[in-house]
Amino acid sequence: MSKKATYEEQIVELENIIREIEDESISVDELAAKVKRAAELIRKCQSVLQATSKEVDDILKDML
Amino acid sequence: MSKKATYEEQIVELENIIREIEDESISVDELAAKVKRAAELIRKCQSVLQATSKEVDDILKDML
Amino acid sequence: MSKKATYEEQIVELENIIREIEDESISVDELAAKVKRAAELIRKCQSVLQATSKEVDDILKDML
Amino acid sequence: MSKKATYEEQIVELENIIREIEDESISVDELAAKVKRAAELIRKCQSVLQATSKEVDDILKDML
Amino acid sequence: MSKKATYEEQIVELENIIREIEDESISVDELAAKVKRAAELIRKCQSVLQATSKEVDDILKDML
Amino acid sequence: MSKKATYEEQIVELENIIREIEDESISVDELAAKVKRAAELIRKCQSVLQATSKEVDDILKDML
Amino acid sequence: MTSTSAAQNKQGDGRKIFPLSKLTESISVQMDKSFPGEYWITAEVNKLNYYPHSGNCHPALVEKSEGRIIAELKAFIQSGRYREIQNKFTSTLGNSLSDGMQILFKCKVGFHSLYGLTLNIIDIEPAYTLGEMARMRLEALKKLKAEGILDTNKSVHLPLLLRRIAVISVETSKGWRDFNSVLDACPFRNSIKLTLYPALLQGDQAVSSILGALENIHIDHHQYDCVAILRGGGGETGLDCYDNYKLAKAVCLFPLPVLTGIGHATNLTVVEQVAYGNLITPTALGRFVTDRFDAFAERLMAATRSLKNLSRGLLPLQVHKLELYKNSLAKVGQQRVRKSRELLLNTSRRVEVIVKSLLEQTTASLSYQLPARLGEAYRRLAIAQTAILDKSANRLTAQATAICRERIHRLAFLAEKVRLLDPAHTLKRGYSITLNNGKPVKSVNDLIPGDTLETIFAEGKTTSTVNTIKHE
Repeated sequence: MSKKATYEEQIVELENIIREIEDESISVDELAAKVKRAAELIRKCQSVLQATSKEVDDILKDML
Repeated sequence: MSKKATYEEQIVELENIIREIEDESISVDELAAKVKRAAELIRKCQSVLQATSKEVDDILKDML
Repeated sequence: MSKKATYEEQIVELENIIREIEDESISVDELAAKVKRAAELIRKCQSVLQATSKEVDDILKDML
Repeated sequence: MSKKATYEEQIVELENIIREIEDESISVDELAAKVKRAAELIRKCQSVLQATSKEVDDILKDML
Repeated sequence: MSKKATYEEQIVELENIIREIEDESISVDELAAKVKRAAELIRKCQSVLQATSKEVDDILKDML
Repeated sequence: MSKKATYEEQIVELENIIREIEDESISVDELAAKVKRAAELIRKCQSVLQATSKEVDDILKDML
Repeated sequence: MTSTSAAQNKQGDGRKIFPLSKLTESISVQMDKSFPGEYWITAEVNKLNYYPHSGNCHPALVEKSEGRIIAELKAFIQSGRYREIQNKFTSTLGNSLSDGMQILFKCKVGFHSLYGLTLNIIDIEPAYTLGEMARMRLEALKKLKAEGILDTNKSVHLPLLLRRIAVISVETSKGWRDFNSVLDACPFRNSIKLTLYPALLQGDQAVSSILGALENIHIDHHQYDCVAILRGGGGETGLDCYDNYKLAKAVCLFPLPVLTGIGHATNLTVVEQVAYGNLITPTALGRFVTDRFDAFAERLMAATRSLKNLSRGLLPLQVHKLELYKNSLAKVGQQRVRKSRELLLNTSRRVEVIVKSLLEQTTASLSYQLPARLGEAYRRLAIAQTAILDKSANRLTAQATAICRERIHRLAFLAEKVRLLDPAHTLKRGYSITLNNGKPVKSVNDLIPGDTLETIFAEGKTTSTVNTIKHE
């Protein structure tokens, strides 16, 4: 977790970006980069979530 | 009982995990681990129950 | 009576165990032990009954 | 003769024992002893009924 | 950003031009050039916005 | 601009001529010449202005 | 003594001397004088003194006060009269005249030379005696009650089994036979021991006879369960002895329960009332004894039966109960395991449900909510920026157009000004310019006559000379 940002950290970053855009405290110049970053974060989180989902499903399948 | 957690202790732990998940006080990062633990606890409890069931049945069979 | 539990005491203990199991005031951990104890009490009571039965029969036989 | 005859007390004792057995107010633990006592009382009372005049005299002599 | 003027810089330049024009401190000789520049800046900013918009839309489209 | 006088310089010259004429500090001999020069300046400025106006209109038309 | 006695003699010393007969005669005369008629007298028959041989009766009469004899007199009842009186008594009282009776009698008092004072009873009123007997019976009961012993014998313990019975009876009596025949039919006859204390059970001697028997029994009373007084075949007469206070008191105070079977009387006698039990007849008394044996035997048999049935019944009941315990133990044990299993299964289902729900929710948040928020935020920002740009464009357009317009206008103004200043314009309206030495003439004072003036017209020039100068 030291090396790789956790899901939660990424969600926090994502939330911050969205809030900045919402507050219009971001310049248009940075905007594209930020949006790109947000997209990247979302993708990363999705993949983490998918992995977790799969893992959980496997565990649950074994369990029942 | 010092070494091995009892059925009741395991049920309590299991309930706590469920409550955490319900409260969403568990992060996605921890989720898989928690679910794994829950599954493990359920499995353990099941095996305790099976053993108990068998023991009880044997006792009752002997008795009748 | 100090050393050996009487039939009546054993019946009371037996009833208590059955009630405890019914009430779920007994944990799964204790269940097998309690059932074992109950079975033992029933066996003991049966043997007391048999002995008493034999004794009573002998007395009545003598009486006629 | 204000004092009751032994057999009178004995038949009352006998009937009390029987009532106790009837009422199930006698425990299994006591049963054999009670039945034994009842049998003894019956024997004694029967002997009073069947005794010859002479025996009656003897019994009475013993009693006084 | 060293090479290419940023959106924000362009907005500043645009504002300056408009203010100059509004102050009537501009000569007829320069007017056409300034207007041309301002129009160019507006176009550029619009295209930055459009580009970013497209980018965001693409990202969102990808994501959904 | 070194070769060709700017619109603004021509306007200044024109205004100076007008002021000289109005001051009557000009001889009748010169007058005709001055008037002639003024007319010439006016013509030049008009053409510059027309060109500029057209250019600006074109730019704005393009822009909107 | 009257001097009219026929048998009197005179002595020399003056003493009068009479023969005995003279005296008795004289007494007789005096008696007849003093007691001329017949009198009704009450007294108690202390002793009847009936002489069967002669049939005469010489009752000794007394009067008592607080138990002491205060008057005593012998009377005489002639045999024929005695028979009449007895008949009346028997029919009225059910009892013959006998010792101890209170009687009301009609008599003649006389004096007989041979027998002395004579009380000749002519009649006796049985109704009075009957009343007296009832009164005495009541008195006896009252007395016993006052002494607090009326129910004493009733409170003595009567054993269940009357195995040793002291019988007061007569061996040859029907009562004794009846009693024995009832007992002989009893299967427990061997257990019953009878001891006969013979006594007279009716008549004058009965009270003392029965009291004597009771005394004898009393000596050995520890050997007996009860006393039975049996009288049978004696008819309805002679029962007044049982009203006797002394006998009744003895019965009351007797340490053994006294049972009576003395036959049927019109009224219950005192003894019957105070005895432990009155069975009326000897047969009934015998049945009373045997019934108690039967009852005891029945109780014992019932107890034996119950003991066998119950003792054998109780244990199978317990065995059955244990069987039930066994079943319920099996039931609750398995039920408990089943329930725990269900609970665990539910728990695992719950885990699945909430985990999936959490993941779905998170996925939704990540895939829809956050991107939507991002898009929305961006759109809002873009719209704001576009608005700024639009505003700038508008401002630019407005201002640039305005500047152009203003410059065109200003140039037009300057052009007009130049046109107006152009002399050609003035000349066309009829004005002309006068020049002196090439310079416009602005004042008449600048001219002197002889100057050559050049006049410029719109269409050409002329030259002229100044002739005169006139000042205004």
